[in-house]
Amino acid sequence: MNRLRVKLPGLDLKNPIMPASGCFGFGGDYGKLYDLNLLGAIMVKATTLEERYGNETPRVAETPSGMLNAIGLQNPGLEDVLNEKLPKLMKYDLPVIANVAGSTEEEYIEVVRRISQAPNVHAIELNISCPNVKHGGIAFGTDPIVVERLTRACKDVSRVPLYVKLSPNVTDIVEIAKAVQRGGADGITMINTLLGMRIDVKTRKPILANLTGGLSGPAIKPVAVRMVYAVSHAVDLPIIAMGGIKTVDDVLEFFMAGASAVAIGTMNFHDPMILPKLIDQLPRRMDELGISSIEALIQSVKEARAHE
Amino acid sequence: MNRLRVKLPGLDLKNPIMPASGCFGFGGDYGKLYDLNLLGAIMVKATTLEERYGNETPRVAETPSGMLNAIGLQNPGLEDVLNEKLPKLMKYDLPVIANVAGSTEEEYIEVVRRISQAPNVHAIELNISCPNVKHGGIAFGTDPIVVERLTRACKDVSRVPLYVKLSPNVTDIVEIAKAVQRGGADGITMINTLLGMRIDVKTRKPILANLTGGLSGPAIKPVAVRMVYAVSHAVDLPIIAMGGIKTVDDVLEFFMAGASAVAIGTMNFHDPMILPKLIDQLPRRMDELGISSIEALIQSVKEARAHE
Amino acid sequence: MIQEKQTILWNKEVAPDIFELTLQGEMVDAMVPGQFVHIQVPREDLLLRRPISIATIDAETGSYRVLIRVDGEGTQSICAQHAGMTLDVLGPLGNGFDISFLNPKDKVLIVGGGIGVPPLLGLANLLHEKDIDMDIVLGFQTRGAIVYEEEFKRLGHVTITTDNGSYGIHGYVSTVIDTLTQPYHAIYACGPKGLNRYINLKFEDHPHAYISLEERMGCGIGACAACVCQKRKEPRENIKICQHGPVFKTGEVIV
Amino acid sequence: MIQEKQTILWNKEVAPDIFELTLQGEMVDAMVPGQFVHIQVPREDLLLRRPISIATIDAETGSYRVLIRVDGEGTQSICAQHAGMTLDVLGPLGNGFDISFLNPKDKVLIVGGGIGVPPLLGLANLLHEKDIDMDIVLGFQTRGAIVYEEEFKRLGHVTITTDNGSYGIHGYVSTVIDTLTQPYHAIYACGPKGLNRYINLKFEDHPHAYISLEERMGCGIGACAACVCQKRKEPRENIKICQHGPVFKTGEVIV
Ligand SMILES: Cc1cc2nc3c(=O)[nH]c(=O)nc-3n(C[C@H](O)[C@H](O)[C@H](O)COP(=O)(O)OP(=O)(O)OC[C@H]3O[C@@H](n4cnc5c(N)ncnc54)[C@H](O)[C@@H]3O)c2cc1C
Ligand SMILES: Cc1cc2nc3c(=O)[nH]c(=O)nc-3n(C[C@H](O)[C@H](O)[C@H](O)COP(=O)(O)OP(=O)(O)OC[C@H]3O[C@@H](n4cnc5c(N)ncnc54)[C@H](O)[C@@H]3O)c2cc1C
Ligand SMILES: Cc1cc2nc3c(=O)[nH]c(=O)nc-3n(C[C@H](O)[C@H](O)[C@H](O)COP(=O)(O)O)c2cc1C
Ligand SMILES: Cc1cc2nc3c(=O)[nH]c(=O)nc-3n(C[C@H](O)[C@H](O)[C@H](O)COP(=O)(O)O)c2cc1C
Ligand code: FES
Ligand code: FES
Repeated sequence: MNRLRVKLPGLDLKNPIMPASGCFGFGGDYGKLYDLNLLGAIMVKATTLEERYGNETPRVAETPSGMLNAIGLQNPGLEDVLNEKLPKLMKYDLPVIANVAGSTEEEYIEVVRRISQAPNVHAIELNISCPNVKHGGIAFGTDPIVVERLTRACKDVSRVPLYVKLSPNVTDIVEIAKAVQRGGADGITMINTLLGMRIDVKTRKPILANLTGGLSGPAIKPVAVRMVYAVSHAVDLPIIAMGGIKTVDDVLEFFMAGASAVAIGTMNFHDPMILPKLIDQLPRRMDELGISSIEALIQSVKEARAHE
Repeated sequence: MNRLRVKLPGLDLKNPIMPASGCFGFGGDYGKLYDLNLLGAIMVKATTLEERYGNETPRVAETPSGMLNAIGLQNPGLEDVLNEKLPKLMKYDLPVIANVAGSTEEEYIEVVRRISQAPNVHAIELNISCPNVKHGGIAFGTDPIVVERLTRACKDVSRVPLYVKLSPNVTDIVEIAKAVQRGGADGITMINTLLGMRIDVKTRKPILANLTGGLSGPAIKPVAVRMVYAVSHAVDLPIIAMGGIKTVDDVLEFFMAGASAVAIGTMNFHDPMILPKLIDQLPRRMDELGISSIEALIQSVKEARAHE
Repeated sequence: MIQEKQTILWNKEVAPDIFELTLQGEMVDAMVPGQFVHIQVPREDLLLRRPISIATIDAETGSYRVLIRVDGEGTQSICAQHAGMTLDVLGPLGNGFDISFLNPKDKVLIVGGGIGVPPLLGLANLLHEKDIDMDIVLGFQTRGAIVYEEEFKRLGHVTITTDNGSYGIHGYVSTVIDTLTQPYHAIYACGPKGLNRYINLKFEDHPHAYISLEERMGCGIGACAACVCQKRKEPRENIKICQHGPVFKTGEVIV
Repeated sequence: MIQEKQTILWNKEVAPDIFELTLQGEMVDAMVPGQFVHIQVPREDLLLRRPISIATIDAETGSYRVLIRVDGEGTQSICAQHAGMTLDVLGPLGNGFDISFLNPKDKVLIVGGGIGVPPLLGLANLLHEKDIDMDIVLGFQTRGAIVYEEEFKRLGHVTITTDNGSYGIHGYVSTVIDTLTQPYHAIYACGPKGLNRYINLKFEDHPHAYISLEERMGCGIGACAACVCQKRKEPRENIKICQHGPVFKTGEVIV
């Protein structure tokens, strides 16, 4: 028996650890550092209908235990992703979770419809929460009515299970999660980045060309844990959790908060070997903490809640 | 001329640096470490009408470049603050900013009315945003209509200028800031803590007895800077800014974001001498960056915006 | 109370994951046993200081010893510092043990558990100078975790218990203490919550029984209200352990 | 491309706030001049690695030199590490300078500015081995900031400029380059944005003119799209500096 195995809608994961969208491209050169088959899955960079050039540079800035990014959804567009990027990942035994973004409901629907037909795409991650896109991105993620409708529309056209990615930049994330559930999603991924800014005291101007950017990394972990905890109490959907994971204890902390799998973003930049390291360390730490399997842990968290 | 002097409603500050509410008690034993007269002002711990015992312990937890707290507004109540705590601060030449909290509008009004009459209270900081209080605290800070009404009601009874402290746990902080302005406040203080959680992987339970707590410290600085930047663009009130300040460059970053004074919370715990150190370092760093005075910096940031 | 950089004169792992550090600084002059220091973690991402009890005080060299158990990232980072390096220390903090009422030849019971043992050694040193008679009961999890046995043996009559029976008496300190009949002029205890709670109840009415408490701390100096415990008697009141403790009379607070 | 702990063999401040480090590691075998390494900051709260150009490569000892200017907290922390300590390094990254087309006695112009000078020394070493003739123009802010003058003098004809005229020719490198008439088989430049932009335009149509660019980076290996620059010609395209650069042909991208 594989103690690390987790089954989620559309995803039969050999382990519950994967790279987060946008932090791993479509594999980038990480495949030169280690065998990508080690990963539980791969969440690839957001795809839009047409090519996007993204924001001006600088696109990243450093913050205490975190970073800001304002990449701005740069991507080669749906056609290129379907014809070039996704086929390159076919050589791996690696379920792809396709991150989909758009400026209009129609764009979302079209991208979901077509990308969900790609042979190695096992699930969709609907990015309704990217804080760096001017055209509506933020509005999509913060209004429960819009979220529900968009979720349903995308679910209707998707050939594979649909996960919706939640933004933390809202007063009440539970309300959004409930809208996602009503819309018929198969799962939730959370959290995306917190809106932030850094100003260079020498130039007196924001460091990012886009002025603001998304805060990620360990700095936001407590916010992510709190939101995963709240959402997993309120809706009945599996959660793939992310937000500042750095250590194997962070991984387990998210499971205890209610997650069913985790993704790692920013820390790949700090330590490009972090994913294989965590996957390697996980069973040992589970032994120390008396956790027989990840599925058992997920189950026991659920049961503990039933008695709360 | 004092290069560090800043004049704000009710506050003629010898320098723009002060301790943030709840991180300095009513001076605590900091007065044993250095002369509190060095400070620009002091933001004291939240006062409620009756004594509050606060939450169970543990009340604090550590997070990457930050901490969580769930003190729960423990305070000896208005009478004791008026008769015992505030008089003890009389021996200093130190404007007191009294942080006021409550469970009901009536409680807020009563505390503001009476505490604003204390001789050394130069301003009120309305804490409508404490995330650790069950009774309504969070609702007060997130609904613009409630915020506007509460602000006006408190302003009406206050003998001294009224500052309202904003919560970052909202979808649109600018909307709240505008409500504060409409309510007639004299200034804004921001930000309070972000809602967060930590789970102990050994016990599988949240570390804080209160489950969730408020995240503070350098981790949240980019969120605070972004919000100060946004609010200072949208309303015409002076801002006393806080959120993760650790270095003299952080202090200046907040001025460049649009602040008119700053407060330091969490970092007092890390380095109890941080306030006098920053006050000491500020003029030197201003020299390096060609800043003649803090008032001039505030002015130049305003002017640069006029040309944006 | 001051904040200063202190030089590490000595750092040695004296038991698995337990390090003894000798620190040198000005504040040593003001220290009394039972007080603690608040040590900054030498890691930029960990902001909260770690409260650590003063074990023994050496006025002559202006140094003191602490015993630190590596429990998490902060204590690990502190214990990884080598002799010659410095630590940023705030202290001395808290009230310390009251011994003013004791006279030579008085009988005292000292009860320690695990990492609560170190501050009792400084206390025992002082009591020994005052020519006090000591019964010392120390509980540890296992044989490997035992510290300062020899030092204590020079100062009084020592009984060791281990939870797993690998050394001394099998069981908790209560196994021993429940058999003691001798009246003591004073009782001083420091250990895990269970031990403190036991002493707090057992010697509730003893006029000079003391326990030393632990709680997660922020400021360490009475400003943030992180570290409170509740008074036992009405009117209800919260007491700050960092400022009015960590040593309390039994029966004074709820453990 | 690998990630490894490298030992610091040498660390010295060679000019105010400019440190020369010699690092030893396996990846040295794979290095070519113009590539860079991505160095982890030895501070837990700073997550992003710092891209630093490989200056010179010593295959024999399996080591290479870098020159780092302390600009902020990260470079400060890196440069504060002593010889004997290790750094976590990812590399070698990027493409490096193309010299494959050059023949002995070819004439080459090398243009460096400030902290852009170091990678050109490694290049010049290689060109020297190939018996290439070099005109080397190096610009610095002031006399104090000059680095590697002696080393370059052994390899070619060196002209130094300083912005403030405190040494060599008063002015930017353009002051000198605008007076050069000799045709060069290749031109290699690395420096601040202004210098790169100047070379990019001045030698826009030169078939073998190269500039090395800088941009803020995340991953350093083509995954995050932080470090892009835009292709000069249509169709519009963004190129990742970390992966397809940092060396570009003039006229290829917009600086
Ligand atoms: C007055 C006092 C005296 C103490 N004396 C000693 C001593 O002499 N030797 C010794 O080894 N330990 C002592 N402790 C316990 C010691 O402070 C904790 O073990 C230590 O803070 C844990 O830090 P960490 O980095 O290992 O764990 P982490 O889990 O990384 O700590 C995270 C946060 O929780 C706090 N924390 C975790 N456990 C405790 C605890 N048991 N008590 C208080 N705070 C905690 C930490 O201070 C930190 O703020 C004392 C505690 C107090 C309150
Ligand atoms: C390909 C390449 C090669 C380089 N080679 C060298 C070299 O050989 N020697 C040298 O001294 N410097 C070199 N630099 C510049 C060096 O990377 C920056 O000076 C350094 O990253 C700044 O870090 P800091 O900690 O001093 O500043 P901080 O302000 O603390 O840096 C904060 C963040 O901004 C980034 N950043 C700040 N300035 C720059 C910059 N100019 N370029 C890229 N990122 C920046 C940092 O990497 C970090 O992510 C090179 C840059 C690139 C892109
Ligand atoms: C450089 C960068 C690019 C990102 N791009 C995307 C994206 O395209 N789509 C998306 O849904 N999230 C994107 N994210 C958010 C991450 O997937 C993740 O939700 C977030 O960074 C929190 O995880 P972390 O703290 O582990 O990085 C990006 C994050 C970073 C740092
Ligand atoms: C232990 C603690 C207690 C606090 N208590 C209060 C309070 O009573 N009232 C209030 O308005 N803010 C309170 N705050 C919030 C701070 O005043 C400040 O807004 C926040 O911590 C961000 O600043 P910092 O990052 O510098 O700590 C508290 C913060 C901490 C850490
Ligand atoms: S730790 Fe702040 S009051 Fe005790
Ligand atoms: S730094 Fe990530 S793509 Fe270049």
